[in-house]
Amino acid sequence: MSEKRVLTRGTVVIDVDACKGCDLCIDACPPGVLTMTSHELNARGYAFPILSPGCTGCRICAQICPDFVFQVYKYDEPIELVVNE
Amino acid sequence: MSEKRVLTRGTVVIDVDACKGCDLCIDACPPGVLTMTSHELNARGYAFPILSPGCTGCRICAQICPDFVFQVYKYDEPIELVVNE
Amino acid sequence: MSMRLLEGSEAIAEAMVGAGCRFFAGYPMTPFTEVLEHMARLLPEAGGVCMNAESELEAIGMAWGAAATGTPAATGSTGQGLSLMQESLAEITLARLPLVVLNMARAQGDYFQATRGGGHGDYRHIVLAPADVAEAVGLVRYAFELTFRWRNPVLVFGDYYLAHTATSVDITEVEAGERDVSWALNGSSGGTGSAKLVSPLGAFKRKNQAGYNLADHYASCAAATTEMTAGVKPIVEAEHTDGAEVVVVAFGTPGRYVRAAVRSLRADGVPVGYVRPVTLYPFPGEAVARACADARAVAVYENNQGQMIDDVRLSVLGRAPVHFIGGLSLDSSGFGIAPDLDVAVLRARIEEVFAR
Amino acid sequence: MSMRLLEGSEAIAEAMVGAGCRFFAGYPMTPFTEVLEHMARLLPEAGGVCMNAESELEAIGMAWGAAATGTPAATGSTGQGLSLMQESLAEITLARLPLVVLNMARAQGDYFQATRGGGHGDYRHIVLAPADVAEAVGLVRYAFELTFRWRNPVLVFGDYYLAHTATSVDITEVEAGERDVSWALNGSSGGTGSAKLVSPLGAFKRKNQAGYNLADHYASCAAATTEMTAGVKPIVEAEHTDGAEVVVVAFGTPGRYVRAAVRSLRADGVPVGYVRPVTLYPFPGEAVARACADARAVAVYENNQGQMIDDVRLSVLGRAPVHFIGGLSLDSSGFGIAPDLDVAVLRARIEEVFAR
Amino acid sequence: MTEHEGRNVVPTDRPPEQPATLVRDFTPDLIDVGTHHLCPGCGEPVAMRAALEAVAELGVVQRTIGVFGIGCYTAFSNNLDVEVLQALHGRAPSLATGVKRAKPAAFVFTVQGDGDMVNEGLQEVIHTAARGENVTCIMLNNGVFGETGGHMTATTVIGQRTKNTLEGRNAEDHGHPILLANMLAGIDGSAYVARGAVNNAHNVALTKQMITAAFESQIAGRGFSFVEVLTMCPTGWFIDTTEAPEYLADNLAAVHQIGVLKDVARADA
Amino acid sequence: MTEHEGRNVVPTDRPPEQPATLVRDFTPDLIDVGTHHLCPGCGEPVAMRAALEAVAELGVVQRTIGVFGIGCYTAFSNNLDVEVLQALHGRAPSLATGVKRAKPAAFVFTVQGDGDMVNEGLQEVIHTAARGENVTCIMLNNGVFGETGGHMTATTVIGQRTKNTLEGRNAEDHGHPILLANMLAGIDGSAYVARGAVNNAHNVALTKQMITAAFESQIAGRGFSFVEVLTMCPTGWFIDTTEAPEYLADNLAAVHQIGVLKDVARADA
Amino acid sequence: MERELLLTGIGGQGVQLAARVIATAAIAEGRSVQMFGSYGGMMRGGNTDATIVVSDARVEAPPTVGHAWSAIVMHDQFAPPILAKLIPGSIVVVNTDVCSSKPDPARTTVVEVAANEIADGIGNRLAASMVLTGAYAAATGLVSLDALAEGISASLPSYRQKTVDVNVAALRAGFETAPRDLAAAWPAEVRA
Amino acid sequence: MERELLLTGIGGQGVQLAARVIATAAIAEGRSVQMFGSYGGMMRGGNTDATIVVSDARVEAPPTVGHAWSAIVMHDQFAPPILAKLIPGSIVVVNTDVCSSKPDPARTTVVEVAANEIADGIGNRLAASMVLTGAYAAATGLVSLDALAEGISASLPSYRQKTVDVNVAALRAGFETAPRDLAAAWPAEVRA
Ligand SMILES: Cc1ncc(C[n+]2csc(CCOP(=O)(O)OP(=O)(O)O)c2C)c(N)n1
Ligand SMILES: Cc1ncc(C[n+]2csc(CCOP(=O)(O)OP(=O)(O)O)c2C)c(N)n1
Ligand code: SF4
Ligand code: SF4
Ligand code: SF4
Ligand code: SF4
Ligand code: SF4
Ligand code: SF4
Ligand SMILES: [Mg+2]
Ligand SMILES: [Mg+2]
Repeated sequence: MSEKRVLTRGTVVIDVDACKGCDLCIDACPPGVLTMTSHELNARGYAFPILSPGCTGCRICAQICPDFVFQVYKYDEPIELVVNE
Repeated sequence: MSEKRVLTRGTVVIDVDACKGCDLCIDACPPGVLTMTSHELNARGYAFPILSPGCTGCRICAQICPDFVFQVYKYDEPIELVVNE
Repeated sequence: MSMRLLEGSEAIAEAMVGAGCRFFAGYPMTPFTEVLEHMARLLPEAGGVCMNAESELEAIGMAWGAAATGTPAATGSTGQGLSLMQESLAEITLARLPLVVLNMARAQGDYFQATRGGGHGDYRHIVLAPADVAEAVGLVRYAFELTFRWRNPVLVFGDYYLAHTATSVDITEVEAGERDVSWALNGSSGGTGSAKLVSPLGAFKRKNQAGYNLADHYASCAAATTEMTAGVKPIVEAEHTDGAEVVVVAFGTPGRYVRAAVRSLRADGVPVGYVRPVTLYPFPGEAVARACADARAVAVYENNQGQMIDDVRLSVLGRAPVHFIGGLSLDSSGFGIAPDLDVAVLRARIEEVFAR
Repeated sequence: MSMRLLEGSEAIAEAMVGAGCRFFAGYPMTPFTEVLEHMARLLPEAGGVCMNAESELEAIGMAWGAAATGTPAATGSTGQGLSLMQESLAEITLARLPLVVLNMARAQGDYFQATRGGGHGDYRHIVLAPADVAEAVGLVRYAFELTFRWRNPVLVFGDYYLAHTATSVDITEVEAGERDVSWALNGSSGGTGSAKLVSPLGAFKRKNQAGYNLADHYASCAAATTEMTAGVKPIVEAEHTDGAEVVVVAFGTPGRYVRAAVRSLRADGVPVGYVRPVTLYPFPGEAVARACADARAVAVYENNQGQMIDDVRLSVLGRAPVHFIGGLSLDSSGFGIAPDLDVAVLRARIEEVFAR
Repeated sequence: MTEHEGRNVVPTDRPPEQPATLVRDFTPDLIDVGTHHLCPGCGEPVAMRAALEAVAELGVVQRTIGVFGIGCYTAFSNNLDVEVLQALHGRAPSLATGVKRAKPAAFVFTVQGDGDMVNEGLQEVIHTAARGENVTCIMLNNGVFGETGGHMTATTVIGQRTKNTLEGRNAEDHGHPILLANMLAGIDGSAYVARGAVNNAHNVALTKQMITAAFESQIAGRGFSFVEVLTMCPTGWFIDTTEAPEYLADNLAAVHQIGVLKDVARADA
Repeated sequence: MTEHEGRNVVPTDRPPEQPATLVRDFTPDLIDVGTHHLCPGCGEPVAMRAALEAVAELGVVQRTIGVFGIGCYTAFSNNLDVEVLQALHGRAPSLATGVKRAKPAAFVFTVQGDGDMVNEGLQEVIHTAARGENVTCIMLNNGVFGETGGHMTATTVIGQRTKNTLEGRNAEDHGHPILLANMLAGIDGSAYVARGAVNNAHNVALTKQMITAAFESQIAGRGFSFVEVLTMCPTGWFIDTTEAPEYLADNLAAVHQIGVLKDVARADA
Repeated sequence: MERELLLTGIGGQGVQLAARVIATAAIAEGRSVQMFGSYGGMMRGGNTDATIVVSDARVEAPPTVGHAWSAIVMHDQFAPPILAKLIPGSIVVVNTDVCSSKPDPARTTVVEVAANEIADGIGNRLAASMVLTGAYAAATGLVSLDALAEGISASLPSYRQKTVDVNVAALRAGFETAPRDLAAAWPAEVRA
Repeated sequence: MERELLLTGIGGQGVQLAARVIATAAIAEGRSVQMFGSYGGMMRGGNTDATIVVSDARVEAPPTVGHAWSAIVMHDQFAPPILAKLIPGSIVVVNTDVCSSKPDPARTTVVEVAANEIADGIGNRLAASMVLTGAYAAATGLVSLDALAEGISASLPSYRQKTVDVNVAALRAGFETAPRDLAAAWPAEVRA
């Protein structure tokens, strides 16, 4: 397992329980930093997205999500986040 | 009053009582040989066309008449008819 | 009071505009066309809008839209055109909108359609059936009052005679009562967190609850219908019913022929009475029953195969036999001239009832 | 006999095709959609045509066209869609065409529309109301027989339960009787001097007489309706009516709940009976009256605000009070699940009638 | 020669005495009625005749079913010697669809007016066209509801006189006309679309050719075919019968232009 | 960072702790309901949001009346913070006409589906356009009746999967699609006509521009405006949610092409 | 009290105009009026009838009546059913130029007017109906000559206003030819 | 004689499939059957119920019944109204892996089956409903195991035929776990 530092310009807040697990955000996210949970389900019984470091704050997930799940933030200064791979 | 001889190639049979006096045939007849009665009315109360010599048998009156009033004949040989003017 | 000679169609149009109607939509069909033409002339002068809708479906839709804004609105047609409007007429009722609807009918075959509602589901329209032009003027005004009071469509059931008979009538404008239109749309409640909704599926926004609850909404509409049915005063015209051995029931224009026949029989000493429901819904069942209280037989004349007779039987409930003396009567044009509408013919039919 | 587990919608479709139906047109609306889907699957295999019409107006028009060729045809919808079809339904009757029409209704609010005809004018449809899938299969077959016999549309009045209940049924094809289609169009009578006409305005060409004579035509249609009304055998199901102090009347699926409640009360010794009209038009008035002959009170359950109760009152004609124990009952979806349809609820309501 | 109102005129109450040949029997043989009730100068009977002549000439008389809408032309539905199915106002294309699907061997055409087809029944004709239904629809377009007294329809051209627009239709108040033939030509599913007129003998002949071509298209199974025919309605236009042909040319035909708009048979060739 | 299913992920249950700015409040503020009932991956909510954002941004919230048809989108008619008039299936344009004529100051738009507008209500929208009615109609086009289970509509493109056409629509059996926007663009009376889609973020943004332009056209009183929005319906297309955006592009948008079809404001300029 | 007047003629004779003029005049004199016209199809020369009821109170008679107090017969063709409705003591004005059938003199007072001839004299055959109307007014007093004269302009559409004068002249001519108050419509107490 | 069976669970558990398999099997054994399923909206995890009535004659019970002889409970959430309908002498099969609520043992014989666990063992959690169905058949004899096994393929749409084997295996496993004829559905004279 190695550590990686990822430059991250933005982040999202996810209303997990509103998600219906359609995966549209996953495919749409340009840096591919959204992935679906594989076991965990929300209150409605759906998998939902989780965010890895590297979000650019591009808003595309918020634009495409049919369930209005996302709020998008831009960090005032880009930050670096550490991941174990 | 003078006599005139008019070359006449065709003639029409008019179902006078079917006529509704619309005058369409009058305007349409190329040689202008159809005219409306001015006093006489048919059984329905309409003026109707009368034929002066000079019909060419062109069928236009039959084509335009909304009341299917005309039958058109062509003389096998053109004839001359006499009119007093 | 200023009397003018107006054909029924014109008088009805004048009465509508006088009652505050400011939106009308219709599609031509004899004898409704005549009303439409007068509305097209009158409404723009009165600051209203008359739409020559492209079909009856569109006419009722336009009227629905205008009604939703609280604008006093009306539409109508001739029976057949109303058939096309039934889906909307049913649902406008569920949307709880005021709307006056004219049926300038051909004969009287649309009684069931009018009083039972030809559409789907449980709804009722108030139905008013004038017998002459002057009464039509009064009832049209009353229709606007009722429709706003109950937020329920009101149908005025006319016919060819009504449209085409010219009469000296007074169509002076009357003061309309206060009309509560707080429910109506104009856009202004948007963004307040409680924007209005006018819908046949629900009466208010269910914030944060997805979708409609039809069970609740239909139950509340049903309650409103019940209240309305109980609240609208039934109206009849009755004459010579005291001690009448036979009472004849008729509505609309035929009522006038029946009345004339009854008068003529009474003049000859025949103990016959006459009652004419003016409100067809709510049906004046008690008044009809009262009028028939002394009768050993009841006769119903309708210019159809027998429709109102159900309501008469439901009123009399077996206390006297109810005979049908009507029947469809039309001239060959089908527009609504009824050869049977003849005082002598009616006298004879009534006499037959006595003979039974 | 071969039993299959079929949902009502599928069984009805199979029964139609088995009865010879070769043309169907419809527009989706729950729970009619289900029937349409099955017809779309079955008809092509049977050499017939199923049209996914672009709207209900077009569906009824297509069915009209096919019916005019003598092809056994059907269409339908759910109440609301039938509202849109009312103009055509009225006039198809005047054109004297056979046509089977399904109303896969939501609840029972369309009783008036079905039995009085929601359209204009004087016309009637034969109305059959099955209470379960097996009965539906039988009545659908019977509907085709009746519609050709009387050249009059026949309406089959179903509901959500009927569409969605799966049952073991036998849908073996039955031999249809001879059907006279000499009136039907196929083009071949053209140029003979007496080409056929199928029209709501007249039944035959009036050679050399311009235009239609509506008075004559409507009179002959009215005569046909009268004959049909007298000729169609009214059908009821009745149980425990002998000596019953209270008789409960219900139609369609609710009839089965009422029957269960009545049986359960009888098991407890309560003298209650049950009668279910199967033909809603002609209404089995005499049979209902007979079933109620001993009753000191009659109760009517309908899943609506009270419509068939008029016909029950017209049958009983005051000989016993007629109480309404129904009411609109729907779940929030509005599709037709009725919370009140519960044997315990119905038992309690019937017991209340005894207590009055 | 004979005398008539003091003038010397040709007798027209009997066939000529001199040797002569009947040009053609102009009594339309599939129209039963001698005297119909349409107004003087109406264009609709002329169009009806053209359609029925085409039926006769194409030899489909014994498999023809005509489906009629509701308008003044309805007067003919009762008086033709071909089978007729009378539809309601606006609904003929759906009935025609039902007929054709149930009896594919039948030759099926509708006769409708502009009020019937472009007002009440616009949706039905468009859907029928898009479905590529193998029927022919004929629209008699006079820009008015003739039957109810001459009101504006959805095809009334800007400037046209109607009962609602005695000063002429204007777009501001009354909206714009729909050019149905053009719309239908733009739809996949239509095979032949044309617009004719009956305001003069030349156009009558042209219209008959169009109707014939549309019918042939159906016979060849190419899909939906459509002929619009501009017809005079002096009554609804509130003008003299003699002015009507020119009024048609100057107003209706200036917008609803005469011609063949689509012919897939030719496009293929 | 936080742990999730054994992975190191960014916490998304709360606003970031580091200094950051909300890009925009993406909770559509005129949509009341948090959790609607439409299917996973449905495109309709995305289109709804675009329309309501446009209403808010144009400052017409307090004079807006939205008129809704019947389809899956009807779920929203009950949950918006603008006034709503719920119409029947197909009838919204006529209701919108009545509203606009009665209250000319109101800002009026309809929301309808392809089933609602091109099947049941085709006639109404065409007449409304021809009338030049100063309202905006928005059509959510997924080529199916989503609500009733995914059947073919009059816009379903050749080859498209629907419940009736699991092998794909074919013209022979099922007729041809109607390209409504193109048809409306061809009508005098329409001022602005465009077709967008919501299958990717770019198209979502484009669609919102189109809706904004249509609304501006109404505000300027130019007449009828129309925006068609192609939306995903994975349920009715019987495909996975993730396949739907591309399916839309390859099928629906290949026929119903995205773009501005008419803009009289630009034509004038 | 109600007074019925039936008019009959054939299309184009001006029956409906005459009815309208009489109705308008009666209203101007404070009467209640009801008028129902019917046309037998749209062919020229077809039946055209009108029923007028004038009353000093609200009119109660139906649109078409079973019996009538008076009639104006402009043409024979459709007259018989009209004449059959006349009550004893009734009065009828007949256009002798086109009518030959005579009503029963025992029940009905007949006023004969050569209306076409008189109208021709005035220069417009189409004004014959006004001649008969004038004669009717003279003989019955149902409405006054002045009220009728006023009523003409109100009853004609704008594009026919140029015919007002000739119509008024015809009215007066008709009034002059007929005997005064042959059958008085109103008893003294309800005179206008 | 009629035997009622109520099934309850949440969306996705296979309640409707189980109902269909049982109904199909009963028909194959010559019974009359009626089955009505209801779904509580279209959300995942929503209510899903089914009512089956099996009879040796034509079924007369309404689509939903007021009392029932048996039940299969796949999930607790919507079980209470179902359990309340059980008559004395009834029998209920419960998925103990997700259900805790216990029916009244005085009225009802309870068969507890760890259906999820057993299904997991077979390799498909989604087959749990078949495990319960097998157990129900064992305990009641309403339908035979063989008829059920046959019914599975007939009840699955074509695109799900590949799951036939695992479902049949689950059915047999359930049948094995439960006691035989705990409450016999049919008296001897109506046995299939
Ligand atoms: C549903 C319905 N609405 C209205 C009418 C009344 N109506 C009869 S004919 C007609 C107009 C016909 O117009 P068009 O089709 O253009 O024929 P035209 O009379 O001009 O020949 C109308 C509106 C009707 N018959 N049915
Ligand atoms: C008159 C009528 N017919 C049928 C229906 C049933 N129905 C409800 S929604 C719908 C289809 C809606 O399709 P569309 O407008 O494309 O919306 P979508 O569901 O695809 O969003 C239908 C046919 C109805 N509500 N009313
Ligand atoms: S804002 Fe852009 S980068 Fe960030 S999660 Fe959303 S789509 Fe991905
Ligand atoms: S697009 Fe929205 S609903 Fe779909 S998976 Fe992503 S967050 Fe969930
Ligand atoms: S045939 Fe030709 S020339 Fe002869 S009358 Fe007719 S139009 Fe005139
Ligand atoms: S065109 Fe025909 S109807 Fe018209 S005037 Fe000539 S003959 Fe008579
Ligand atoms: S009104 Fe017009 S269309 Fe109708 S018959 Fe008269 S002229 Fe012809
Ligand atoms: S059926 Fe289609 S349109 Fe309807 S909610 Fe589901 S995905 Fe959306
Ligand atoms: Mg026209
Ligand atoms: Mg759709």
